[in-house]
Formats: sequence, C-alpha cells, structure tokens
Amino acid sequence: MADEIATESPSSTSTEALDKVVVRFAGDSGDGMQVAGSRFTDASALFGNDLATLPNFPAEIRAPAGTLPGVSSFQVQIADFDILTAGDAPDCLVAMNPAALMKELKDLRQGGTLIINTDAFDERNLTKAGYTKDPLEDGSLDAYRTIKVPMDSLTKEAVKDTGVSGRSVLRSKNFFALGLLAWLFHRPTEPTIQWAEKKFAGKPEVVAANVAAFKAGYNFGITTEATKITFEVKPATLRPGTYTNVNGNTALAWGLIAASKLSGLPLFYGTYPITPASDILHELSRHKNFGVRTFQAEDEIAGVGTAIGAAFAGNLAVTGSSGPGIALKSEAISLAFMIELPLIVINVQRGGPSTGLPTKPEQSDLLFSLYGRHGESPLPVLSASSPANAFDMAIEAARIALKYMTPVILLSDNYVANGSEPWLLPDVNSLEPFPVEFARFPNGPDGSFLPYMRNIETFARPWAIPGTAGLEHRIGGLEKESISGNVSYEPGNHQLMTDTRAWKVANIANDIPDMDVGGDQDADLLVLGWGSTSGSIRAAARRARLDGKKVATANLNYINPLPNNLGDVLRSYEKILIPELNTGQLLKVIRAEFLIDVTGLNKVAGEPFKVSEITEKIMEMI
Amino acid sequence: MADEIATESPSSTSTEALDKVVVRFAGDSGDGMQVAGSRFTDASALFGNDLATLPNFPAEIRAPAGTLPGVSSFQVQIADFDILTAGDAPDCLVAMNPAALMKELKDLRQGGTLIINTDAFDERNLTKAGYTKDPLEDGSLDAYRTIKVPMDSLTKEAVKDTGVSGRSVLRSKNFFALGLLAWLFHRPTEPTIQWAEKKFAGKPEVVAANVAAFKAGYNFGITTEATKITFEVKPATLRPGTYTNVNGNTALAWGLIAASKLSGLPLFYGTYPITPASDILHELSRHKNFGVRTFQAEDEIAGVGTAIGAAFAGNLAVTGSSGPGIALKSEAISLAFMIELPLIVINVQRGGPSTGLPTKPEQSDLLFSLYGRHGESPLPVLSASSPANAFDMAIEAARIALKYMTPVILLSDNYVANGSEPWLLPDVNSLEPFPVEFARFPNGPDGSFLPYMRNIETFARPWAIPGTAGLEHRIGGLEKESISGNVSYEPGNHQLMTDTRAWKVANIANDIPDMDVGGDQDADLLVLGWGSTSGSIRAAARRARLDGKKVATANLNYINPLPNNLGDVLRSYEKILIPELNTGQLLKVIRAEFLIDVTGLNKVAGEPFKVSEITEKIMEMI
Amino acid sequence: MTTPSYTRSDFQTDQEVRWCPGCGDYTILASVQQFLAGLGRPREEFVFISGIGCAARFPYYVDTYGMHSIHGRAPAIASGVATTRPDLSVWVVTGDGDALSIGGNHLIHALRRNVNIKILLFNNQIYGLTKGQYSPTSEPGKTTKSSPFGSIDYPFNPISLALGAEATFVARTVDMDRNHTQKLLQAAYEHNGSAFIEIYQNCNVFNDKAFIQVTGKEERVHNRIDLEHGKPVVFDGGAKAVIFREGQATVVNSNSVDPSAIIVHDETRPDPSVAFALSRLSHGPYGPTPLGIFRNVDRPTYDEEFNRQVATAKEKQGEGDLAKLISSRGTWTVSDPGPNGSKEPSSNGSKAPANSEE
Amino acid sequence: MTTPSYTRSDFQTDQEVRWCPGCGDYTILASVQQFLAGLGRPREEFVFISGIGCAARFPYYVDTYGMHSIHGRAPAIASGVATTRPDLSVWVVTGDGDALSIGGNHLIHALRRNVNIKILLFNNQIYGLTKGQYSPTSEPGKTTKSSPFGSIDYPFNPISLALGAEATFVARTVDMDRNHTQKLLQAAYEHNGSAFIEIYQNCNVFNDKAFIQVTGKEERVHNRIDLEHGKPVVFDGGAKAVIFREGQATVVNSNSVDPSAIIVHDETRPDPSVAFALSRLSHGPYGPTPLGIFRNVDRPTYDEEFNRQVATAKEKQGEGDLAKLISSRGTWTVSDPGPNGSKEPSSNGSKAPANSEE
Ligand SMILES: Cc1ncc(C[n+]2csc(CCOP(=O)(O)OP(=O)(O)O)c2C)c(N)n1
Ligand SMILES: Cc1ncc(C[n+]2csc(CCOP(=O)(O)OP(=O)(O)O)c2C)c(N)n1
Ligand code: SF4
Ligand code: SF4
Ligand SMILES: [Mg+2]
Ligand SMILES: [Mg+2]
Repeated sequence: MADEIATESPSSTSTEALDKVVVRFAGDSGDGMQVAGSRFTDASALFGNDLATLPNFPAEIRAPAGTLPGVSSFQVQIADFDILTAGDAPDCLVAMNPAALMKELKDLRQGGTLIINTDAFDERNLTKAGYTKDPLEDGSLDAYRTIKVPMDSLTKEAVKDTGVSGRSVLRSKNFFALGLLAWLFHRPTEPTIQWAEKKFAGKPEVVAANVAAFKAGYNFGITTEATKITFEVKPATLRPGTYTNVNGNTALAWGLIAASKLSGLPLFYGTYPITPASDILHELSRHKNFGVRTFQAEDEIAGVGTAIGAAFAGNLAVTGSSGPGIALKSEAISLAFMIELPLIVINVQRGGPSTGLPTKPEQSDLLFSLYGRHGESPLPVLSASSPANAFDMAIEAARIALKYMTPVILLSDNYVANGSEPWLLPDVNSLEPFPVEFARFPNGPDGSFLPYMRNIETFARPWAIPGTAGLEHRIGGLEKESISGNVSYEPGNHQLMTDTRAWKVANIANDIPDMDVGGDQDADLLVLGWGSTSGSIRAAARRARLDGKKVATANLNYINPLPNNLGDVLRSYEKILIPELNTGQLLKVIRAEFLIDVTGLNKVAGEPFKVSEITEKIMEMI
Repeated sequence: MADEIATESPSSTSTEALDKVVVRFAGDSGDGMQVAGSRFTDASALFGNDLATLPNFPAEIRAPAGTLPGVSSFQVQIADFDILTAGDAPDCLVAMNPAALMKELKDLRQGGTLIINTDAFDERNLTKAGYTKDPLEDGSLDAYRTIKVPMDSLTKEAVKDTGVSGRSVLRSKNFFALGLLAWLFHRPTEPTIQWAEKKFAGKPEVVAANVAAFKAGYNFGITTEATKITFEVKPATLRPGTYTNVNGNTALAWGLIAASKLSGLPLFYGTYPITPASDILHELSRHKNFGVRTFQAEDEIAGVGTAIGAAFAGNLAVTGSSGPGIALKSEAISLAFMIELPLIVINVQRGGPSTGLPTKPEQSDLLFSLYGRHGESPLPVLSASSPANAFDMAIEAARIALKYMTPVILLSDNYVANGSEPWLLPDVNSLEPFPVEFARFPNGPDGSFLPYMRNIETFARPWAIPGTAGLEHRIGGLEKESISGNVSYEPGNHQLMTDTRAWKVANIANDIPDMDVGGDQDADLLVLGWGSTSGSIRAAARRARLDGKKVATANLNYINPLPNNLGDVLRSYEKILIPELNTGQLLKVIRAEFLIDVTGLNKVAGEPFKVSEITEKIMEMI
Repeated sequence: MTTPSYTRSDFQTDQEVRWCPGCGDYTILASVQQFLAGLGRPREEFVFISGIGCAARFPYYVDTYGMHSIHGRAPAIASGVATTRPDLSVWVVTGDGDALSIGGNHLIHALRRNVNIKILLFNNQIYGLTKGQYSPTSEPGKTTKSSPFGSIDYPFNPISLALGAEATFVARTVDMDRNHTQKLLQAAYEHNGSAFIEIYQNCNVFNDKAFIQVTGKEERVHNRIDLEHGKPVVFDGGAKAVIFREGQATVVNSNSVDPSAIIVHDETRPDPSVAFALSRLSHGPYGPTPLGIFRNVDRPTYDEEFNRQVATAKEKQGEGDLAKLISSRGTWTVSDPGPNGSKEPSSNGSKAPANSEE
Repeated sequence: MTTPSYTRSDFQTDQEVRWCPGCGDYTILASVQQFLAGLGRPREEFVFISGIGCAARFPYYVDTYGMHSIHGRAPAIASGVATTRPDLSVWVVTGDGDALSIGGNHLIHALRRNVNIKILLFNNQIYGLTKGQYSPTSEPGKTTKSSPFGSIDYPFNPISLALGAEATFVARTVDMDRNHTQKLLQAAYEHNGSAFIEIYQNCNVFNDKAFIQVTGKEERVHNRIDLEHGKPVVFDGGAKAVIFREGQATVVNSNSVDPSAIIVHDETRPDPSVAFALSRLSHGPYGPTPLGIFRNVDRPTYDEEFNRQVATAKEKQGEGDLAKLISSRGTWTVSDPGPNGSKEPSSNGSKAPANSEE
C-alpha cells in the first residue's frame, strides 16, 4: 500500500538539510500525542538518527478536554550526530488545539514551523484556553512559519470508507499529523504503517483508518505544498550494531531480569504502585517466563517487607517506589541493613516534597538516600544517568548487593524513567555473570553455624537459606554479636559492628570503576553531575567549546561510596560546577567530603535543565 | 521515728571530706536498684549537693534472676560544686549479687569502697554470673575497701515484726543498702523515710518493713563500724532558689504543658509507645486537667496523622517517638511541611540502626533529622542538652512551630530522657507568652481567603481553623500555588515555593540566640557539642584547664538553622573538636557549611562519653 | 444563629473539577453537595479529609474546610480533627485502594474506636489514579496493567470487614442512585459515631460497567436487594426473599417459604451477626447484592469519652497550675547567702522519679 | 529421605530464654517445640518470623530458621518467604499489639490472600515489652501507664476481625492448655493456606489473671465453650448450650430447648456467618468463651497461584530469552562503514513505547 504515497513527488518544494531538529507534538490528553511522538521517534530511530525524547503530561488524572491542564505533549530531538538531550526550544510545534498553542507556543523558536489544527479553534476551545482574541487572526503568529490545517475535517474525509464511526473517527487525527510531519521531515513511512498493522491487529477498521489518515496527512503535504521548504536530517554516525529505542523504566526492568540470569537467582519484585515507578512493575509482571515473581503488596512497607522475606529465602529481591513510598520503607530498609541481606531499593524520583509534582522529574532525594534512615546505616547508593544506563546500573546494583550482602539504593528519576534514547544492544553473552554461593556447610567450631562470621575480603556475612540442613539460625533487628550473630548489648561489640558495617560499604569503592572525565583535559572548569542531568551537561559543555571554552565533564553513577579517584580529580580543576535538579545536595556531599568550594547551579521547577541554562553558567564562570 | 537512729554516734570512725563522690547501685532487676538510686539521689538533692544520675538497665524485658543480662544499675555523682555528669568510675559500688559484681567491678576505681551482699553469693548465683571461683575468697577484691554484709539475713531479721511475709520480705533489701550508704555518706534520713511513708501509704506493713530495713542498714554501719572511714560531701554552692530533681522525659513533657499555657492552645499528643519515649506519653496522660489530650494511636503513622489533624483543627500538636517510629512518620512529616502546619516532632534517640539497642543512648539521628524526608523539605531541628534544658527546648520548639507555621524536630536521647539533675525551678510567670492569632477575616480581594498569602516578616501563612466562617479553604500535599494555595504544576511556581519554604526556615536564624562560648576566651581549642554530650564536654574542658590547657566549649541547641554567629566563632579558633555519640554527623554538617577542617571524637557503644575520654583527646590535640 | 439556607452551588468551589468525563465521582459529588446544602448547617463547620486517588480529589471541589492528605492516612488525620473538635462535622473521602489497601489499618481502628467521622469509600474496584492496577476489591482473575495473567488476590468484602472491625454504622449505596445516596448520607450524619458507607463508583476509563448488575436497567431489577429497616428482605419485585438457613442468609423464591421465615431487617440489632450474614449474600456486585444500611447501633463515641476525661479531670483536680506541676516531684530551696545557705526541704513529691524497670 | 525423629530439645536453642518468670510464653514455647518434634519434618524446613514484643522473642528460642523482624511487619516478611518457597513451613509469632495495632493491615491482607503462613497471635491484652500500655484487645476502662483514667478504646474481637478479613482458618486456644494448643497447631499445619490462631497468654507482670475465666479451676468449667467439629455446642458440663435465635448465637440452658435446636459445629461451612456468630458469644475472656476452631475451609492459596502463573508462562512462552527480550521493542542495525551505513529495520516490536496517558 505504501506505493499509494507519491514518495518522489514532482514538487517545487526545496529541501533544507539540518544536522538536528526538535519537534514537539502538543494536544489534548485525548488527541494521542504520546503515540504520535513515539511513532515519529521510532521512525526516526529506524531511519538511523540519533535522538532523545521528553514526554510531558500534567497531572496523574485526566483534566477536562480542551483545558490547559489537559494539554499533553511529547518532544523529540533527532540529529545526524550523537545528541544528548531532547533539546531546548522546538523548531517545529504541532498544536492540535488552542490550549496546546497557548501553553507551548512560548517555547517555539522564532521562525520555527507551527502546524495548527484549525478545526479545533472554535469559540468554546478558545475561551477554555484563555484566548480573548483568535490567535489565527490577530497576527500573533506572524513570527512563525505557520501551516494551518483543518485536521478534523480532513481526517473525517480520509477515514470515511474504513468502517470506523462515531467517536473513533477523530481518534485517527494524530496519524494525520504524523503523516504530515513524515512528509515535512522526510521520514520513512513503512515503520509507522507496519506498527499500526501490528498494534491494532484484530481491529482491521482501526488499522485502515489510521493508515488512511496517515497517508492523507502525508499527501496533504505533497499536494498542497503546505510549505515551500521541507527538512531532512541525515542518519547519524552511530557505532555499528543493533539498536532499540528504550525508556528508563523498561531498561531498568530488563536490567533486573538480566541480573537474575547473571546471578542465577530468581527475581522477586515486591512493590506498591506509584508514579513514576509503576511501569517497572508493569514491565516485570509480563515476564514470568523468566521466573520473575511480582508481588503487588497492600502498601510500600509490605512491598519491602515481602522483598526482605524473599531475600532471606534466597531470591534476588527488589523493591521499588518513588519518594513518598521510599519514606515509608525507611524503617524496613534499616532492618535489611542490620541483618545484612541483599536487597535492591529503586527510587524513581519525582517532584517533592509530599505528593509534590508526581509526574515531574527532580533529583531531590539524594541526601534522603544517604541519610534517610535512623541510626548509623550507610548504604551503597547508585544512580542511573540515562535510559540505557539504567540497564547497566540495575545489574551493578544487583552485583554489589549480592557480593556484599547489603541493601543497595538505585536512583532514577522521571526524566530517565519516561525519556527514551537509542540503545546499542549489548551482546548478552558478554555480560559478566556473578553466580551466588549460598552457605552449605557449618563454618564454626563443632559443626555450628556462625551467621556473622565474615568473608575476609568483602566482609560479607554468609547467606544460608532456609532448607539448608545444619545451618538453622536466627537473625533480627537488635544489635548482633560479631561472628555469632546472637543479640548483644555489649558496648564494645556495638562499636565494632557499627564500624564493620560502615567499613564494609566504604570498601566497595575498591570494586567500582574510577570516575573518568570527558572533554578537554586541560580544562579550566569541570562540570560534575549525576543522574538525568548528565546529558544536558555534556551538551552544554559542547556548546561552550564551540565558543572556545575549555570544559571537562564528569558524571557520578556511584554516589556512595564515591569513586576512589574523585578527590584527586576534583582537586585538579580550578573551578567546579555542579548542576542539580535540587537545591544543592551533591554539592553538600562534595563540600563535606573534600572541603572544596564548588559552585552549584540549581533548579527545582519540575523540568530538566535547558542546555542553554548550563551553557550560560559555564560562560559566566570562565 | 527518726530519733531511733543514733545520728550522733559516739563512734571511732573518722570522716573524710570529699568534694565529690560517685556511687553505683548494682543488683538484679528484682532488687530495686533504680529505687535505691533515686532515693539516694533525692536525699542528696535535698541535702543540697549538686548531682547527676545515669540509670542503666539492659534489655526492654526481664532477664532471668541472677544472670548478667539481668543486672540493673543506677549511678549517681554528688558534689559540693556544680558537676556536669554522673561521673566515670564509681568511688563506691554496691553489688547485691555475683552477676552485679562480675559486670560492674571493672569500673570501680582502685581503692574504692565495695559493698557486697554476701548472702547472694551461693554456688548457683556464682555459676550464673560465670564465676568459677568465689571472688569473696580468692583475693580478687583486695584492691578495694570491701564491706561484706549478709543483707538478706539482716533484712529478714529487721522486718520480721512488720507483718510483711513471703516474697515481700526481701523486697526491702534495697532499703537496707540505702540505710548503710546513708550512714557511710552522712545523708539525711528523713527524706527517705518520708518518701516511703507517702509512696506506700495504704500499705502500712510495707512502709514499716522498708523503714525498718533502712534503719537496720544505717545502724549496721554505726554499730559494726563497717568501715573506719565515712565520707561527707558538703552542700554545693547552687544559685539560690527552689530546686527539684527532674529527668529529661518529665521535663520535656512539662515544657510542652508550659508551651500550651504560653500559647493559649490546648495540647494534643498523638503517639505510639516506644522506648525511650513512652514516658512522655505516660507523664502527659496524667495531666488532663491542663487540657492535655493524649491519643495512643494504632501506629506511629497514625500518631503523627492525628497530630496533623489536631494542628489543622487549631491545637498545639505534638508527636513523639524514637528512631524506628520517626522513620515511619517521615512521609507524613513531609505533608505537614508542605501544608505548613505547626507540629512538634520529638525524637528521643536510642541505639540504632533498626531495633538496635533500645535502652541505650546514641546521637545517630542528626542527619536523619535534617535529611530524612523525600523532596526538598528543610525543617527546624532543635536539641535538648540536659534534663532541665529539655523543658526550655520544648517551649522553644513550640514557639518556633507556631510563629513560623512549620513542623519542628526536637531531639533528645536516652541519656537526657532518663538521666536526672537538680533543676532550679523557673518563675512560671516570667516565662514569655506567645499567644497565637488565628486568621479571622478574609485576606484576599472581594472577601476571598488566600491560605498561602504570607506574613511579610516570618513568611508564615495564615492559620485559619475550621469553624471560622468565610475562611473555608483546602490544603494538601500537591505543590501549592503561591498565595492562592491552589494546586499548581507550573514550573516557576514550584521554584518559588521551594525557595520560599527554604527561606522561611533559614530566616529563623534571626530569631534564635547567638551561640555563646564558655571557658577560656583565648583558648587554643574549641570543643563543640550538641545534646547530651554537653555535660561531659564541659567537665572534660574543666579537667584540661586544671592541667593548664586553654579550652573553650560550646553547645548547639539549634542545629537547623545554625546560629548566625557560628561561622565567625568557629573561624576564631585554631582547632576544633566535635565529640559525638555517632560516627561524625554534626562534623559533616560543619564541614559542608563552613569548609572548616574540624576533628571528630566519635563513640557508638551505647553509652555516654566518659569525661576522661574527651579530656585525653583534648590533651592529645593541644 | 439562624440556620443559613444554601443551594448546591454554595458548596461548589472555583476549582475546575478534574475527573474523566463520565466518571461516577461527578454524581457522588453532586449528591454530597446537595445533601450538605439541605442540612442548612453553617458551611464552616464541615471538614472533608481525603487521602490520595481520583476519589481523594473530592475536597478541592467542596467549599468547606478540607485536606487532600496522603495515601491511606485520612482516617487518622480526620480522627485528630474530630476528637479535638466535637463541634465540627468531619468526613473522610477515600477509594478502595486508599481505604482498604494502604489505609486498611487506620480504617479498622477508626471504626473500632467509634470516632465520630463519616467515611465515604468510593469503590471502583480499581486503582484509578495510577491508571489501572487491580485493587483489594477487584475480582479474582482480573487482568490489569499489573496482573497481565489475571489477579490472584482474593478480594475483601468491605461490609464484612467493617463489621468484623466493630463498626457501629455500615451501609452501601451506588453512585448513580442519588436519592439513595443522600438518604444514607443523612442517616450517617445523624448517627452518633463513626459511619462507613461503601459507594459503588463506576470508573468508566479503567473498569467500566463493573456495577452494571446493580445499575443496569434490566439487571438491577433482579439483583438489587434493598435493605430497609423493619421491612422483610425481598427483591426482584417480591419474587425473591432472604431467609436464614443454618445460620446463613439464603436467597429463596418468596412463594417457596412461609412469609414469617423471611428475614425482617433490623439495622439496630446490637449483635452484628445478622448484618454480617446479609453481607455474605454477595462478594462483589456480581449477582443479588444488598444495598442500604446493614448496621446502625449506638455505642459511646471515642470523642465523647476523650473530652469527658478532660472535663472530669478539670472538675476534680481544678484547672492545671503550672507552678504546682513543676514542683510536684519534691523540691528544696537554696537561700542566699552562698555556700552553705540553709536548705529547707519543702513539699515532698508523692511519686517516685521515673524508673523504667521495677 | 527418612523422616528424622526429634525430641523437644532438638528444637531448643542455646539462647537463654528471657521472659519474666511465670510468663505464659514459656508454656506456648514448650507446646510449639513439642508439636514440631512430633511432626518429624526436617528442622531446616521451618521458618519462624516475628515482629517486636515479648512474644516476638520467640524465634530466638526455636532451633529452626528464624527472623526477629520489626514491629508489625512479620506477616509481610513471612509472605515473601512463603510465596517464593512453597517447600517451607512458615510460621508467624506475634502479639496483640504487633498483630492488631501496628501490624493490623498486613494481618488482614495476608489472611484475605490466603498466603500459606501460620499466624500465632499471643494475646495478653497488653503491651508487655514496653511495660504495660493498653492494647487493641484490652478491656474498656482499663487503667494502664498510658490510660491512668481508664482506656476509652473499644477492643477488637480478633476472631471476628479475622473472619471479616476472609480468613480460611480461624481458631482460639489458651497458653495453659498444652494439649489443646498442640491439637490446633496440628490442624493449622494441615490446613492448606493461611491459618490464624489466637492464643490467650497470661502476662503475669502487667496483666495477670486476665484469662482466669477460661483457665481458673472453677471458672473454666462454666466459661469454656469447646468448639468441636460435628458436635453440638454445649458447655458447663452439658448444662448450657448454644442455639440460633434470630440469626444470633445465644446461650441457653440445655434442658430449656429441643436438642435439635442446638448448633452442631461445622468448621467447614463455606459461609463464615455461623463462625462469625459464634465469635460474638464473647468479646474477651470475661464469660462463656468459645475455644477451638471456628473456621477451616479450603480456598486456592496465593502461593499456588503465584507459582502456577510462572510455571504456565514458562510452558507457554518457553524459558525466557534475554536477547529476545531486549530486542522485543523493535530494533535497527547500523553496519560498518560509518556515516550512512545502511539500516535494515528488523523485527518491529508489537508494543508501543511506554506512554502514561492514552
Ligand atoms: C505513599 C503512596 N503510595 C502510592 C501512591 C500512588 N497512588 C496514588 S492513588 C493510588 C491508588 C488509587 O486507588 P484508589 O484508592 O482506589 O482511588 P481511585 O483512584 O480508584 O479513586 C496509588 C497507588 C501515593 N500517591 N502515595
Ligand atoms: C516501629 C516501632 N514502634 C514501637 C515499638 C515499641 N514496641 C515494641 S513491642 C511493642 C508492643 C508490644 O505489645 P505486643 O505486640 O502485645 O507484644 P507483647 O510484648 O505483649 O508480647 C511496642 C509498642 C517498636 N519497637 N517499633
Ligand atoms: S480514572 Fe476512573 S475513577 Fe479516575 S477520574 Fe477517570 S474515570 Fe474516574
Ligand atoms: S512482660 Fe508479661 S508478656 Fe512480657 S515477658 Fe513479662 S510476663 Fe511475659
Ligand atoms: Mg479505586
Ligand atoms: Mg501483648
């Protein structure tokens, strides 16, 4: 069917080649913008561009149609080189209704392309969006290359013979827009058509409608020559290999499944749904054939509780949540720390405090991860810095938890979790296995078992699981006597155990990679980050370099313990900038640890850094 | 009856005058050592000595009689000058059974007085205590001035006509010991006799038995001239006024009641029992005639939950717990922070992590108090540094919470909570009232009420309580729009509110006293502490000065925000020492805040610092 | 004060109502607002506390005092308001996840204490706000985002659970029936103590038509069992009746039994056994399902006792005197001048210093 | 493997038992150890999980695998063990505060799910470990450290609560009666699914003689109602009997009713109404009080379903293949050489990228 599309149209439009372009789809929650964005993204991925995406949806719950809170958007940047963020200001904005225009126009760069669904611009929608005058008329859009398209009517027309009716008809609107953009940006059309066929297999009329609308949009571009200039972004020079387009929650879930294979332990995930972590549960629950067991508990405390039980029983035990839920798990995590069982605690950070901004990214749980438990209870804290990186860090969290018999906190955030990027698939056979040895035999005098007799290298205690004859033992939350594990109130023992537990975790520094620094070796400034800001940081440094600045960048995937070489690295730079989506939490850690006066760039606005924000700060500093 | 005691005994014993003496009562949980210690303490208090006590009981639950875990002890230091701790090594040890001797002897200073209940030293008890040879025989006690007394038999004899029988007979043993010590240290006898008469009013035979045993013990000293030397500690030069002997939990509870009077708000305490905080609940629940309402909730979350509800309703709302319970409250405290309601959160710290050492003192919840919540949620954190100081800090916590509409964390610990000291009673009329003004009238355009329209000085939002006509409003855990308090996902607003909340708390620094430094002005070393270590620190500095060292000391009652002058003070000393009962938490805060390289002295052994431990460190440093 | 006369709009806020179009929550909101207006009680005396969920958005839309708190904790927070302010009318709005999953413990304890709060549980048998995971009331086998192979959780029967938790007022209604809803709201309001109302609420996005058996035009005729105080329990236009058989409530054809055998509903029975038996007639809205008030009995409320103890203490001991309090543990006086200033022991406290063992 | 033959001492640890002399916990410990020895099942297959409290010290004294966890969470932790290790026998030891106060939610959810764990609730109607505050089972008016003017909490009836929470096995016994205790332990062990046993336990230090009515030599004769499957419910040496009157279990003089009217106890009734009615005969051990098994019915266990879904998935989809998984969302290949290396789209994933709104 694809041949129905005049791919080589004898048109008078000229094609402008771009190295990158940022497109944002914006419309009502019901307009299917997330799907449109994802399809445009996948098509570009398959075409070979590098890309990064930023979905953005307001509240957790549907707002009335046509209102500002109801606007849902999806931004994607595609490029012919490796990019690092979803971009700042869109070059092209699709506005499916007045509310979308009102909310998003301010971001569109001057002279950018604006595609508007004129059918949605009636009196009612305009007032809902807060327009007193019709922007299509009052010249307020003159600064942009505006393409006005009556999408509703054209979609209706396009799908009329496909068998869909009523409400369903306009559902294909997003495919019309998609088609138009496919033409405007020279995107391949097959992937989208194929996807629709697969996705709606069983609903032939829906497939037909979406495909028809898609082609109508594409052809609308050709035939009406909607604009004189179309754009082309050549494929990027990506390292050879097989790629997929993945978001952070999915990659993290897959990483856990990989860790289960690598460790040889069945995966148990005890949790309670919460935005933006729920999708990890959803993804894992689909893969029971990997031996994955997901337990949707009555609350977060039971979520971590079941995980602790599963760990005691010999599973690769994981619990996950976001800020409010992690707070509830705090007491139980302290137990896991005391009884020294392996446990992965995933915190997909969102805007806080309290219920805060549940669907927005933020990095405000760093100090909470380090110190959010009573008593002296230092834990390893790891952080995923991009969707693909979440796969690797999930494996690392498991390796460390199992090798050192300790709970490990793995930080993600809403930007990593829901953003996506091309991921060069690893050769699964090249992943380093870390098989687990359960204790099988007595380790004490005359056949006794000593649950706190430690491994001399890792200081990990033996893991003897129920069912193992002769190793029956009891553990618990009261202070344990070294070696025997019996309850002990003895002062010297408490000091010894406190120091031992701290030392065990600190020692992990010798088992993690040194931090490596990117960018100019002789740089005047080091920009240090952690988590989802790493992309913006590298992009900002790049821009600064274009202005001849010497900038180095580094990213911390390991926050506790810190890499051994960090101190030396930091001291080797005259100036250090730490951008964070919080009020300066890593900053505090670095100052306390190294007594170095570092500069912070902090933003707590429920959205990622704009690359420009960081670049400006860099310029200001050097 | 007191005249039955030959107070002026024509004895050949000589009296040695001491400036201070440390006495420790040690025996089985059943032997009434806590009572004996408290009586000795009160008698000394009434006699006018300065004093400090340190009760010490092992697990939360009774251990078998005669065993080491069953040993309960009570140490008191009395002096003729103002002392600051319960002392390090006892000068006099009372050992009621072998287990007590085995456990406590190591602390008795060489040449100290050792009083032993020989009747308890039979085969069974010796083995239970882990003795292979009888210490009374094998000369292992030669280093001490040992007084052997068959207390069981003498007590039996003494009480035989008082009407008590069976189990009850030996219950008076502790009074026998008490009587003997009254003689040995020239304590007044009336207070103890009066106390027994009051305490057991209604049980005349018990009064008779205890008094008889007490006198028997006293007379035993005189008649047998149990030792050639008795000791006298003259009254201390205390500031004139009326004193009482108070422990921290009681003083804190009274402080809350005082705050209720000063603010004019009814006191609500929502909590769930936990060691060592439960006694605050017990004390408050007795004073309903002050309008105090105590709510024993189903768990800690409900404890803080009911308190938040009570705050919304217009009460002086308080919740209290220890580490594990505070962890559970974390999510709700974050809500209270977001909706900006006044709430006092009391954390009586104990040994951690997890269940840890429930009856031991520790200071390991400092960073947890500062950072133990998700999102950006800075809270004022106050700390009580002595039993009497708990009264003042409770009032301060209330003043700040109500004036700034914020939750406040008040830290105590097991040493402050259960230790006692003489307290110069304040003139209650001299306490500064801080009456609360609820919002009564609309503060917005055309009669609307704006719950987040702030006071321009304190940045506190108005407190409009249900029942106030015209001020109906809704608050909640989602980010609030500035001024209107409506839900807002707007980036700029989140930044504004995050900054405002932080600023509101930081600004409290202008409303708290500067930190004042004690000791030598031209000191080479400043010893900085917080909480229950302050006494040991000042005592240690004192000793160091005797050796000609110049030492200054300071104590932080306000940990967030820090006093305005702290930075200047710290920078004015060449060396700074921070002793803490944790692994260096205030240390981290000071380093991060001021980039000053301070030295830590850290102990996590479930017991307070010995003064000598700090003195040694001081000596080592200068 | 003259009782104000309100209309529904007096209880509407300026906030845009943000539920999905067609959500059952809209209907319940209307019923509640209408009911409140009808009471003619000053607006400022009402407090609505909710947890988190779609249902929990409720307080934003009711122009009284309100708090949109945190997930599951509304009953505890409301208890703090109700016990310290008996002058207020305190309501809790919650969902099946909020009340029965994370908040289960606070719910059962509020009910056993008989705190004077009115709890409205919007049961849509799904987690709506988090976009469709199964809840503690979802039917076994339900496939959702988190149970792609079907849920294996056996659901609660909220009425049975409340009765097992010593609730004094237990009822069930359904969003669409606004009259029935308002009748129950009135009864709950008049009940002295905690009241629990399960409201079947349609989530047309993630669990549409879950309650069709009791709401559908045809279906409801056969399945809706209306419990009415003092009336025999019959339904299906009288064709079916409920009797006791071996201590169990059992549905029979009316004409197959002696009318005297038919249970006559008495919501005031002190013993909850019969109410419990009636609650077992259905385990979810999948067949004949009782609606109405299962139980409505008097028991001293926590609030009354709570405040009575304070009042009594003040009577007996007199208004608390701070100076007396802090000297109640025994005091001594040090008078000028200096070192050996004389000490006169004064009032000796009658209570031993806190000691934590003996 | 040959079944080992054990004696009680095989289940004793080297840890000194640290309860107050005379505490009822000692007797229960002995009963449990004796019972375990009698089973002849390998010691290593037992797991005891407790929360915090005097009762919760239990695991330290039983020589099997065990965890002394945190307050109230034992049922959740035990669920993690039991659901992933069906080969083990998992027991929870808890107190009235641990299970019904802070742990109430986990308890009712474990029961509704029918997780295969055996829950022993040591009910001494007091917080023992924290030295004597009232608990959710303390009688109203009780004066304790935290209720000097008398408790105003209306207590739970643990049996009613468990039944309201859909429990499949519900029973009650008393510490002193070791035979009865062991009989119930055996029945709980044989029950497939979660079992709940309330054990009246005397705290001789903070709540002595609380259960005298069912333990005292004279008292118990008149007050102990032994529920025995298949037998009529009579007690007091046959003088008293229990019948249904208006759907409520009622005590009458045996000779005053037709024997056929006396309830014949059937613990296997699918409908819990009768069991619930029997649980209402007493609200604490203050008069005639039923002991024994109230309910014992079969329902699919959570564990079975949980693991069956995994097994089925492996059958149907085959053992998971990691390489397949990570390429399941659609892939493309970039082949050397460089910039415009050809791209061959390969398998297109069938699922749309995660999106959280539509
Ligand atoms: C502590 C915490 N855990 C989890 C969540 C996420 N969450 C919000 S609402 C909800 C459940 C909503 O279901 P229900 O209570 O039935 O309300 P509904 O949306 O169906 O009306 C969950 C899991 C949260 N906000 N806070
Ligand atoms: C989170 C937490 N809250 C409170 C406590 C204190 N605490 C320990 S046991 C207990 C209650 C004990 O009562 P119960 O469960 O009846 O056991 P019992 O001691 O009577 O056997 C409490 C309140 C704790 N250890 N942890
Ligand atoms: S998700 Fe369901 S319950 Fe929530 S608003 Fe929409 S329809 Fe109502
Ligand atoms: S306090 Fe009571 S329950 Fe606890 S050990 Fe002592 S007697 Fe037993
Ligand atoms: Mg729901
Ligand atoms: Mg108990």
